[in-house]
Amino acid sequence: MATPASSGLNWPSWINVSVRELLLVVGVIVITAGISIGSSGNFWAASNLTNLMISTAITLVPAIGMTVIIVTGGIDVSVGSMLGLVAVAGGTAFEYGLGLAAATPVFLIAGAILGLINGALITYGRVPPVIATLGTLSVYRAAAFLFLGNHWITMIPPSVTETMVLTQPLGVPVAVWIALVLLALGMVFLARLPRGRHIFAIGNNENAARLNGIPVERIKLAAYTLTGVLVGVAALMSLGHSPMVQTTTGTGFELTVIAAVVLGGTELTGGRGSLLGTLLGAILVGLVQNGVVLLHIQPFWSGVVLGVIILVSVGSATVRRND
Amino acid sequence: MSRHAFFKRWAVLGGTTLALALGSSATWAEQYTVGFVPKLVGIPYFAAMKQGMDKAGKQFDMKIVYQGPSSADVAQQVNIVSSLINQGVDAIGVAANSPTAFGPMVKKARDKNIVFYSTDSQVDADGNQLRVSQVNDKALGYKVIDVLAAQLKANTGKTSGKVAFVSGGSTATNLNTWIKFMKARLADKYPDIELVDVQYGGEDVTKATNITNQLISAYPDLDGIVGVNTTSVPGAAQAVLTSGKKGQIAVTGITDPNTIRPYVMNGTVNKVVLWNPIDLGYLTGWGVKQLLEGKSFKPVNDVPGLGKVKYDEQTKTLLLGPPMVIDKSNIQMDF
Amino acid sequence: MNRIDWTGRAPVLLVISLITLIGVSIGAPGIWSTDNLFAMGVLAVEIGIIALGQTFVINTGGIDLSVGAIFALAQVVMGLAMVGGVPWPLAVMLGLGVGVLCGLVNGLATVWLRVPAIIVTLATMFAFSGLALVITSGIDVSGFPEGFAVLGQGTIGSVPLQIVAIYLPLLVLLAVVQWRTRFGRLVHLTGTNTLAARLTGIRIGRVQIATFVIAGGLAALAGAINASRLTTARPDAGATDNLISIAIVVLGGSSIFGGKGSVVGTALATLVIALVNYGLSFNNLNAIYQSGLIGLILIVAVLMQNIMLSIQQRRAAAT
Amino acid sequence: MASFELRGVGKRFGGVRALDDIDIRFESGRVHALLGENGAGKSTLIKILTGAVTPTNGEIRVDDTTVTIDSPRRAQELGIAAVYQEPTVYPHMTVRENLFMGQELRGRSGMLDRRAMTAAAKPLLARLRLDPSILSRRMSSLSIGYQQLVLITQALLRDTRLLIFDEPTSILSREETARLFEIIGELREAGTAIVYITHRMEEIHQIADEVTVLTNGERRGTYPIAEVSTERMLSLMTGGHGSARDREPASETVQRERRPMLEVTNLSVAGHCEDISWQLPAGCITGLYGLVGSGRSEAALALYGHIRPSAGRIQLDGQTIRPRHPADAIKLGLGYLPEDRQFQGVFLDKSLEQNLTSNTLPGFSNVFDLLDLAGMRRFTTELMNHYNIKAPGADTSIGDLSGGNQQKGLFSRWANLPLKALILDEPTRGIDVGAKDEIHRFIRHLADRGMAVGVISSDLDEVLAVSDRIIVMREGRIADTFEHGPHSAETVLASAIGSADDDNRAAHHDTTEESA
Repeated sequence: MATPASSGLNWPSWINVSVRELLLVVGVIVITAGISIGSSGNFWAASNLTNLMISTAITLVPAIGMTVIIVTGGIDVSVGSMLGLVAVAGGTAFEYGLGLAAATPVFLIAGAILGLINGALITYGRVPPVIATLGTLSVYRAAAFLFLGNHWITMIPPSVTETMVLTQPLGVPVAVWIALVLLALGMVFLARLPRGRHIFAIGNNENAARLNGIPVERIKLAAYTLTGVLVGVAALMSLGHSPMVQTTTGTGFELTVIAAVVLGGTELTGGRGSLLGTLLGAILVGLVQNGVVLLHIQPFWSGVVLGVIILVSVGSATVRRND
Repeated sequence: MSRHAFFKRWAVLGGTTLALALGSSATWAEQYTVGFVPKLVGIPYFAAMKQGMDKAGKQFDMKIVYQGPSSADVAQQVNIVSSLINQGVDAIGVAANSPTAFGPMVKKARDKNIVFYSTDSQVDADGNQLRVSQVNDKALGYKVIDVLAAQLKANTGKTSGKVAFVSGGSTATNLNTWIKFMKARLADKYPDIELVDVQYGGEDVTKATNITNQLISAYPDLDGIVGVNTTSVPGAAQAVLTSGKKGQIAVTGITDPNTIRPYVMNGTVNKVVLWNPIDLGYLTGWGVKQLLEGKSFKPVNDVPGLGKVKYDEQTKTLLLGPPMVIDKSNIQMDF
Repeated sequence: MNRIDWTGRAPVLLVISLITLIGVSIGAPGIWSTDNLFAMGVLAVEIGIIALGQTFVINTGGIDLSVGAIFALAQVVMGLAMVGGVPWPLAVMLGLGVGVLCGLVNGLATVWLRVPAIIVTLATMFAFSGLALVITSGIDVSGFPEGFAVLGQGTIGSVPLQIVAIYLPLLVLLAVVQWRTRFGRLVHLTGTNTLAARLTGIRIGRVQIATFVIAGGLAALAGAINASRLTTARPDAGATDNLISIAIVVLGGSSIFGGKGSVVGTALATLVIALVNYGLSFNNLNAIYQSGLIGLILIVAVLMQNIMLSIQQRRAAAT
Repeated sequence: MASFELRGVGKRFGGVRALDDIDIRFESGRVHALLGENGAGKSTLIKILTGAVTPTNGEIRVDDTTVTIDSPRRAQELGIAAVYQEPTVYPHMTVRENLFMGQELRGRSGMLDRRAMTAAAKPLLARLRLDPSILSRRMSSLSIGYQQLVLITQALLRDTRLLIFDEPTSILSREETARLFEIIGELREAGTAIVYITHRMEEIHQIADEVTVLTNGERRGTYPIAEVSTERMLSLMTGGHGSARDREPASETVQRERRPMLEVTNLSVAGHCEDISWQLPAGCITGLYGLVGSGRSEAALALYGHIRPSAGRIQLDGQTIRPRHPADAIKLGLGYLPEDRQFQGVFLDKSLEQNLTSNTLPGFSNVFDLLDLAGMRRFTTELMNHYNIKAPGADTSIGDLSGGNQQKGLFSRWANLPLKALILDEPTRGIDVGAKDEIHRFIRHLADRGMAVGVISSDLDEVLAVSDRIIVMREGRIADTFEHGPHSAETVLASAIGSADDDNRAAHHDTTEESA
């Protein structure tokens, strides 16, 4: 082979992955320490931790699906608009007087439908993932405008906030527990179940996967649909966090999610990635966005810092690869 | 894919385009057509303004064209204005996302004898023939601070403490003007109230919530938060609510009843300040009609349905009136 | 040859524009005036220039998510320079320099770090737009010298200057670069098969860096025209241009995987997008329908191409 | 007794007939060899059997029942598996995962049961003499030869009743090949039907029970192996225009002054080859023979500036060079034709003209970087004529050409440059006999022009046929150098595979220095 093969050391795969994750852990610790000192300890205020945890959870949940999609070699840039449209659907359900329990399926089903549309375009329509979801990014947003018009949904029942944010078993909000449970399920699924390994197989070598009888199209379709469902979950959480639906809800959210996954070491070329990394990536993104105000600086810096962190992170991965 | 499906796709696409195009085909009657470009569409505040303009349109026989960008983007606004000019409307107005970006468009409109006006958020250009202002910026800024001070006093028993502002877009002129006057009022009348930070959350309630949360953590002894635009007040209120500081941190600002209602009802927010955007739209409609008919404004005008409205000759500004305080008693207003 | 691929997306695009054209003209017959054409052109020029740069990046197999951020950063830099007293031509050069520099950063990071361009430019998108906000404290810059207005408001005869004096010459130049120069060849060869290109002695790194520099410089140029037209430089400008420029390039027949596409196709797609935007706007339809429709067109165009391909294959199989 | 039968099966791609009404029957307990040039329809046949393509017409019968194989999954269910020439693997996943992909063993909880999989794989690995420890290694850390063996293991693991080998030995060592034949023998005893596709006549006589010859999508005939001679098969296959094997080895006339042109001293590439020293004399073809994974290509790529050597000195025409990029190497007069045509060589949807001029563009551009398109066209047409590249025109996409014509195109790209030394990596891999002969002739012309030519090949026949001298590499080191003269295939092979004791290696190694 012409490309330099992996180093002669041949470490088992899990050690290789954990180097990246170790670096991320170090990054998280350093930034946390920096913010704690810079904010003279205010970082550790309960309300800040809750806020940080909730926003990380909102990023993390769709990022689980995004990791799966990226591992198959795809991408979904429409999650921001999806979140908006799902919130519109769910918010409308609330307006019709449905309670949290009754409205939850609306969020999940709406997410599933939108994800399914993405997946169908990509698998059966053979539209490249970036293009398909770039298209649905604007279509879903337009749909949200169409349904909502000039109206904002403000009458979200307080029970949403109550359940998602204010109920805190062991000091951790329910939304975060949900995210952690989903993450754990995802990790077990990806590492221990045949279907999970098939997802990696598709990203490694789609044709070989087909030859091995793996239903590539069905799995991809499922991955996009799953991401839609997870976006539904995130939409519900985000209504608990800030109970209002605007036509612009979720704008730019896709970038946060993709940044978290990329920071977590999942490679956009597919076939390699880890949910643990995604968790760390989501925390890192959350920290950066959280830190700026605590450090009493303008939020404009968060973009610069985030950009530099992504570059340093992927750059250090390259340096390690070369060693 | 079958041939049938092939044609169906075309039919759908073509149908959509045609339907969109035909559905709005303009009728060029002998009435004045007035264009209005809000900062952005899809938000209740400008929908309320549109309601008022439509009312004026019906009353004064004008056709109102309401068209705006999907985000508060001045480049998109300019594009829309350019299209309106070429459509040959009789008057064009904007609620400007940036005061300086319309200069060339104002000139172009004036060259074609199209009336140009601005409302809600003004345009800095010589050719701008009318500014319709919701309130005196100074009065509004002062009022908000007065409400805040009263609230602080109610909470802590004294008019002192630490406050923070959460604004919308950092580039929005009207918001920045109000912040300026709010700061001035603090310095003049309430030297014991310390402004610790000004942060920007855009037109996005989630961002406003996050930023307020962080403000609360960054300044553990914060006593009050002022939201400067419609989304930051509910965002701030939500953050105060979830951090369990209801009653400890005073939340007020500039927002509309529909948006803030849940927080007024649950007591997180007592009072906010606004004007009536429906009236603002109506006043704008009336003012434009006067210009179109070549009438000039008097220092005090009798506007049907609104009463006396002041006009400042020097800045060509119609002023709706004093700011309005919204609390539990009048929260049921629908805008 | 790198001509427009007439078996590909081009016919679909033509049909779409024809339908739009008919729909728009029925809706508002008044649209057929030179004023409207020029207004449409002015609208198309800025995103069109960005898309031209994006074409080169995509044709080498990359992608640039940061063009919108460069657009903003370059315009605020030149804006601040002008407000600070720098003569406007110099300030424009400075802005273009910033664009080129940003492109260089993108290119070097992509080549040196050997990381997919989409990640690098995602990072630099955050960084560049953050920088634009930081240096302006988030506030618009205005108050430019008279002369600067020529870029975005000048006319030649009655035709807007940026159409005849900037965009069209640029298009011709880049078309020549793409079809007739060695560099144009290298772009397409690199995009078709990067490894083969390297082994055949093409310095693919330099080609990639050059395309990012072109994209950066052109984004800055578009930023200058935009700032001149609006007499305002905004740190948050161009946020949607990243994705729209990619959509335009793909609509214009370029393969998102590289190696296929032409600037003329991109120009054609720009025209369609401008037509849809302006046409709907002229019919008083909200901007959100415009972007929704563009998304729809993008999906349908690629879908249609796939469907036509499979019909072709089936027909070929049947004979 | 299982049987797999095609009755009148045909396949068209567009207007092209890939396979024409084939009748063929594979039976359990028999090894059925398929013989044919590239494009003869062998791969289409495999694809039909494995469900990758559906036939346009005809009938497939398994155990005398008509079946439709519409998906790879269905093929698997019918017990059909294939081991392909190019390993189709999951590079970032472990060998265990590769082995069991799509057929994972689960524990009671439904989760993957690694221990059970290891247990199931171990006996098979042992049969292939593979160490069980490779189960946890990443596939990408294995050489291509190993990857191939893993794939054979994979086919064995599945309940396969019809096993297709698509030129499996082209990248295996002789030892591995012998092992494979043993395994094929065992499988045949156990009742598996085996289809064996190869170019190598000697292998057919070694293991096949019957042979079917295909040309142009048609079946030429099926013969019991005892009834058909190598010559007969060759003439059926080629329609009688001979093969590389029939050619005389290089003549003595070209052995002139032999000025060393490209000299490599103590070259190492981390993880691939170590301490390699050899030289390519001007006007001479040097065969670089070694098994895949012996570090040949990496050494060449390091010379060529594509990868960084970890140590060593390279001298071209007496001057020490240090190319950091292939472009540097070309400028210095050193060329390299890569081994993997599809991934490293061609620009697939681009025209012949774009492909053939890709490394001569500076010569066609003026100060404004403008290209002389007419000149390039002329140049391409000349190359096409000179190197007998059969294509409708210079505008034809290279992807539409046969493998042989593609390879001739790539070859012409290098042959026309004013190079001092050229290394050709597997210049005739996977192309038909006719084109192979032509390329061998062209290589000879290059040497006659005074160029130093190195031919890397794992095809011993090719090395013997084309080279003036042969360097043998083994496990990343130089094993032997054979100077011009009749080289017996036996000695060269023995050297490449190596004897058990490594002590000899140093002695072999010194040979290079002596010849320098």
